[in-house]
Amino acid sequence: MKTVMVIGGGIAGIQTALDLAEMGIQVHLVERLPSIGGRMAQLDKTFPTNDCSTCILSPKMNECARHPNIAIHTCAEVTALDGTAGDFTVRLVQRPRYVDAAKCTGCGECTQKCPVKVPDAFDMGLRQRKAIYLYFPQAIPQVMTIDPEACLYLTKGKCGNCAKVCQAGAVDFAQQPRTLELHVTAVVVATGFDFFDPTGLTQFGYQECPNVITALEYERLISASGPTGGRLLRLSDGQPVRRIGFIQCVGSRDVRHQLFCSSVCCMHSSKQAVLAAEHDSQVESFVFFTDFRASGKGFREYVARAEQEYGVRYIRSRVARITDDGAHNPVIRYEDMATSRPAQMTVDMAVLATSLMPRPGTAELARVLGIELDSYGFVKTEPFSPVATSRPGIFAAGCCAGPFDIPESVTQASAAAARAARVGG
Amino acid sequence: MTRIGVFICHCGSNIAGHVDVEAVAEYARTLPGVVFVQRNMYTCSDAGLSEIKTAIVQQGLERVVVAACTPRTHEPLFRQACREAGLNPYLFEFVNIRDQCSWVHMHEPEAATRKAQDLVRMGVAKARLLEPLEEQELPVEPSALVIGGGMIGMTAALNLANRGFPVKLVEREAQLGGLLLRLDRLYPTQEEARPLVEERVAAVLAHPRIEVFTSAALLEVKGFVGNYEVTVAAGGQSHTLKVGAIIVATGARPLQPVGLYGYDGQRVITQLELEEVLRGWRGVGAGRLGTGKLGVGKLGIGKLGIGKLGDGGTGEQTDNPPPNLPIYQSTNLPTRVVMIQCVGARTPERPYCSRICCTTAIKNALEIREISPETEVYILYRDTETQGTRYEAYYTRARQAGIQFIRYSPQRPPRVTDERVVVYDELLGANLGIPYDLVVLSTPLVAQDGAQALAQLLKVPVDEHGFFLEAHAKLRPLDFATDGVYVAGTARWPAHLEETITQAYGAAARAATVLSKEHVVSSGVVAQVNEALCRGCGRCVEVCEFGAPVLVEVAPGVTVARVNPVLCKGCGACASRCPTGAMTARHFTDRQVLAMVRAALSEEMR
Amino acid sequence: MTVDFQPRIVVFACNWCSYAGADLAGVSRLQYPATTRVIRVMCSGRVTPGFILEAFRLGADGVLVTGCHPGDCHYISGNQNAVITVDRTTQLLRLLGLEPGRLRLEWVSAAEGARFAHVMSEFTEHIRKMGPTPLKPETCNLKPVTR
Amino acid sequence: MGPEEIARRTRATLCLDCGKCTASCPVTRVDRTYSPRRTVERVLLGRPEELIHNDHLWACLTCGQCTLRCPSGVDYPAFVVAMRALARQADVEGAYAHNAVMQQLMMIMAGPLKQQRTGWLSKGLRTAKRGEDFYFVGCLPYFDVVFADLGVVSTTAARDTVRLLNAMGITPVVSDDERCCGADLLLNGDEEGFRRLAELNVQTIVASGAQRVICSCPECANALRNDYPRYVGRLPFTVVHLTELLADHLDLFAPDSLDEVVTYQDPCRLGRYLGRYDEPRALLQATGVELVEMERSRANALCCGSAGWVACGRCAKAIQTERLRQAQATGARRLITACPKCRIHLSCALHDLGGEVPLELEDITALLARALKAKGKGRVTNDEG
Repeated sequence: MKTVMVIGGGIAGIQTALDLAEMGIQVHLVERLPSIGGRMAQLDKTFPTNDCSTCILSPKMNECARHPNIAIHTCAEVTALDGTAGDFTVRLVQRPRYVDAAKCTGCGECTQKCPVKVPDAFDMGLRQRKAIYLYFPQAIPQVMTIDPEACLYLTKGKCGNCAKVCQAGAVDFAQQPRTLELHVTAVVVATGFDFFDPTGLTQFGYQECPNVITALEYERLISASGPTGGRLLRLSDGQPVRRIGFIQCVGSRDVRHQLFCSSVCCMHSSKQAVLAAEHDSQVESFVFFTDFRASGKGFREYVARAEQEYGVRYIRSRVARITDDGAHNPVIRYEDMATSRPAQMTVDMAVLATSLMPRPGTAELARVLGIELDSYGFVKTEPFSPVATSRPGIFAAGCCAGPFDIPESVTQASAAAARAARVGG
Repeated sequence: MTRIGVFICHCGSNIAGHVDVEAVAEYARTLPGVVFVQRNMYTCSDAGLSEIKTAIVQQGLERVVVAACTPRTHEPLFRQACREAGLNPYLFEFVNIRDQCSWVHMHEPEAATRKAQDLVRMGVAKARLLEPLEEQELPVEPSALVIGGGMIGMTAALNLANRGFPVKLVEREAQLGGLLLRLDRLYPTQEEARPLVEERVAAVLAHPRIEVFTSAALLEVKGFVGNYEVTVAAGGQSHTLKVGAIIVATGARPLQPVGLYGYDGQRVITQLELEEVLRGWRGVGAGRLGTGKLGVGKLGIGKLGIGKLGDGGTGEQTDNPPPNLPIYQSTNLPTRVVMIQCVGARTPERPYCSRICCTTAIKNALEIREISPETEVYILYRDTETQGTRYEAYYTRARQAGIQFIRYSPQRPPRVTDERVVVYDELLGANLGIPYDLVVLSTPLVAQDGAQALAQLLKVPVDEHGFFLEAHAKLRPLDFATDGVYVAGTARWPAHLEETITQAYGAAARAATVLSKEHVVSSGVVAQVNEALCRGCGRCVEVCEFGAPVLVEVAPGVTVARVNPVLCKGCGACASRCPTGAMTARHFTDRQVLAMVRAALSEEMR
Repeated sequence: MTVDFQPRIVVFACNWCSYAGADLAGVSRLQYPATTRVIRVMCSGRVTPGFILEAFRLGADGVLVTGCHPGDCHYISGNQNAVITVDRTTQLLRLLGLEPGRLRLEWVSAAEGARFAHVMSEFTEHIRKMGPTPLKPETCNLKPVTR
Repeated sequence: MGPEEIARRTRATLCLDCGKCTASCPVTRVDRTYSPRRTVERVLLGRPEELIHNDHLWACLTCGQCTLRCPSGVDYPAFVVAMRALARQADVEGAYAHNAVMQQLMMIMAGPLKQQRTGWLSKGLRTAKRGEDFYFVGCLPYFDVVFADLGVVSTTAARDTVRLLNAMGITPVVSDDERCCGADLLLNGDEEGFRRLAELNVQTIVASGAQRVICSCPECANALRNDYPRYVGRLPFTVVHLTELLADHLDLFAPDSLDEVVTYQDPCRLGRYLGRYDEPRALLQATGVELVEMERSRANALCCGSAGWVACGRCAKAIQTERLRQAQATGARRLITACPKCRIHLSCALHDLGGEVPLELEDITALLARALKAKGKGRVTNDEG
């Protein structure tokens, strides 16, 4: 019986799992967080169709939850792998949710009564959540989780409101980490990426000027289901945004940080500018870029529309510095290529297109799985044997192997399914 | 009268906290046909589900209505419960009194309760008219057709064949290999192209489960997912193939820049022509694989083998390249080579970026420098399209190798004179005149001439540039809206070799999801035709995006629509477009929806 | 019009976007008036002029057709059919002498819980201003069309 | 009215079982399982519920061909319509066309709404609020919306009618308060709805002070003249069809103004019901057109294949196709209709045939308006409003 372990429940992992399951192959879908969905769940809309991300993602998430051939293991991480292609033994450690997933109906009664508030990671800390919480509204599984660092009962032995109000009796403070051992014929790594943290880069005034934010923060800001209900407001004073600067290559194509190009920023910044215009046609957007890379299907047409229909302006120049004018307005300093003279522009919000990075855990996971990384810390694959890692029987799909956009990740996911399905007889 | 059971969920206090569930239950009892009403703390819990099953059996329920949360997450659960108790799962109706009552009217319990009662009444009204629906099963032919015998088609074919599925591989040319056969080296590894292709060709030809048709033409495609019947003309006769899935891997061709930048095939040539030249310089004869045919005159720009018996592969070319090629004397190496990017691309008539030209130029530039380190190479570009890790590094490597990159803007494009290429350097803000021995034009990949015809055969769409149009740009890049047909490689869009190989595997996986099943199963929620009422006007065929309804002649001069339940997605557009009422959207029939409308507005129940 | 007039509004919602948007409004506990009754259809393209007119004939004060944003349709182009349907029906309402403003087509995505709630509140207010429909079941033939 | 009563009143009890009806029925020629005789038989044998639950109840076009030939003078259409009313009481209805939108409109018109249905009026047309003559337009403005995708503009007939009336020196009343005549509701067995529409229309007409109602739609004319009295009593006004009126004014048309070959579709209501075969023909000839008759014409004319916006399926299409082929066979390039519904049904079939039959359909009013002698007032301005 072929069984494949897919590590990572983002769109790549979901697609691999669904393809394999539809081939009649058993799948263990392992997710570190309390819900599958990954980065795509945090996006508002997606280029070049401006499709609502949730609309197209959540049916696939539900499909995973429903599929008889897919077992989802959330809050779980791989700690050991032995054996060879066709016959791997994997050890998983599953952190306690402190909620019995079988009993919890996701009704949310508990969150109403929980007294603790902490920044919501899913919303990039732009909103507060409770210590017992649903990772996000469309979370799969639709099950609550208790944050052990924040929970009063788990930290101080006080409160326990959630347990009191839960008619399903699902709260279980006694839960302990579980270890699972799985036998699988192949493994697909789809652990995705992390965004470069621009905090260190004082040149862009991130965290000095409250209206300099990262692309992902912007994504949550503009999302209809986000902290502002999709209203585009300045973090400093809650005023509507009128002028936005989109700064490309923050951390990318830079010998001091990432040598590589993050592939998706030119397009997702264009999309974010278009969304701004869709929210309020008065908003002016400026995209500062080095080389404008838009070679995907329909991308150039999209950018043309952004320019002509939405009045997005593209400025070929690498931004040197962003400062705060004292009124929390970011001042963007760059070279005006036409005159070769320094120029500056004051906006009321600057959005940093930070590079897509290998996730922090990637090196450790690579060690556990015994696979090589490339010089950038992404999972290493070979150009003409795509999605294959250095270890037979283990494949990689999506942004764990480099910066890719969603269609490429989905394509790799299916490819990984095809190759994983081959392993073991 | 139909026996209806209503189950009302408290959802802890999520519903019960804001809606008077007792009152809702009492009201439900008064509704015609309702013979059993029960409240549950959590209807979706094991306890709740088993209570439903018990009631179905003990109360002889013929319909089940659950008033709880949302069908989008919980409907499968309750349908399963009905199925397990021997009730057709489509005799279940969901009423959402949580997301649409208790949670959104928390501060007006009376109104919320009244609304809950209305919604239950509406649900019961529909439930009364629900029909048992059957899910149809049709057997799947566990073999695949791959159209296109290039690297992509071969890779997909091998993966499927190795998984045990018989594969029919159709190639319009006389031999397998495709465009890659004409390449000298591959980026970013600079390895030779031939060995990679040869190895694939050998594997394909040797594979017991792959049947290869060369110089072949596709004549006809009939059927649907799992059950296609394809007619192929090859070797002077026609073959009928039964396959369950189809992969389109027909590739693309580079634009011939006739009339651009003084293209003459002599001193001004294309990147693809340069590949041949480089072989010459390296003294590598274009001999292996019997590639004598591979003169520049036949740069893979024949048209797809579609047409009458026998003419596969011999289609004439659309834009004829200049005569007596190839050209550049392999003896004297050039001192200066100028490459111009975006020739015929990112223009008004061809607004797209062809993705691979920058990396191709870099590759050939690096090769020139390797063969003849003295030669200066200039690349005149607009944007370097070298995204990601590999290609950005590749771009860096090119600059380290001393290749000159000069950016030009479309407002001031380069000019090619007899002695020099004149280009306005954006960054210098000045004109440069570069003397040259050879100018190489980077032209975009364009759709195969036969793509349109093939698309019509397969009943799948192409985009405005003639590339095949996938079902969804984001999440279904390799699927067509038509089930069972998939696309990979440059037939879809220009892509790096690495990406196209990935797509080949991906498409193989998508096809395998069909081929691995014994049956394709239709949902019960599909459209159905009352043939006595059908005029055969074809409006349903027009409106359907999935080719589910087709017109069939049932008697001389009498055509009616028939719906293939396997292809139908149950959206009901055909039913709303049908002029005679012959088309019914099952599970959302006019009667059922109208009954809900009526129940929403009037207490009186009919 | 007095505020205690509670409009009766029939809402057709497509399964994939708008109904999901309603769910999100619920999960997010966004409050809106209890004046609407949602009827789920697989696609906004399923809605016919007959459905809408039946609602008005039987005394609906307003009818909302909601679907996926253009380009988002789960069935590729179903929502384009909804545009035609609503446009035709609007013309018919004009002829019949019923304010066309009582019928509206709105796009609500699965991520737009807030938008769903807003549309419900805003349309309710809009209808409140227009006042009750002159049509009541008893004033027309009560016998409903069943097919 | 019970089944026996119906049988008696419609003379069905006198049926000789001769089968002439079946042999005459255009539906039977397509659907061999359908027989008017057996339909009657069922009821006579005391098994009305069998008929009520059988689709055959809705198959009848009420074209009247059988009745015209029946040796016992059985009024089969009246029989069917009455039985449909019974069926409706038992919650059984036919398969309505166009998602029942026409039925919805008719029933809503039976309500209190103040319609805005006279938007089709265009410059140069003389109409009044009160007066001797009431022009009963019918549902043409609604057809324009519902059948937009057929490319049929029905209100042209309304404008042309007013032009013709003006040319006769008549300034007709045109009212927003006019309702659907209700004929189709009656055909669907909805007597209640029909009665309400009849009452409202009579009120409107009386209120306008009109002595005479002029209809351009034969269905309206027949409903008002023959059905209204049965439901709302004697009418305080007379009802005429436009062609009846125009027949006395042939001099309005220049004898040689039109030089083309046309053929003419006798509408069931104008022909077999109102017995007007000669007037439309006289009018056509007055314009100079050459009229060539179809294989079946006048009392034998073939129905346009659909009535009451119900059961408009395969059978309807077959009949319509046959009729169009007959028209094509005459070699005429235009098929002239005198009923807006015939025009719609036949256009629909033309659309289905996808250009197979190269025919143009034109309403008789349009043709006549084209042939009007140019006079100062009411001149032909060929605007579509």
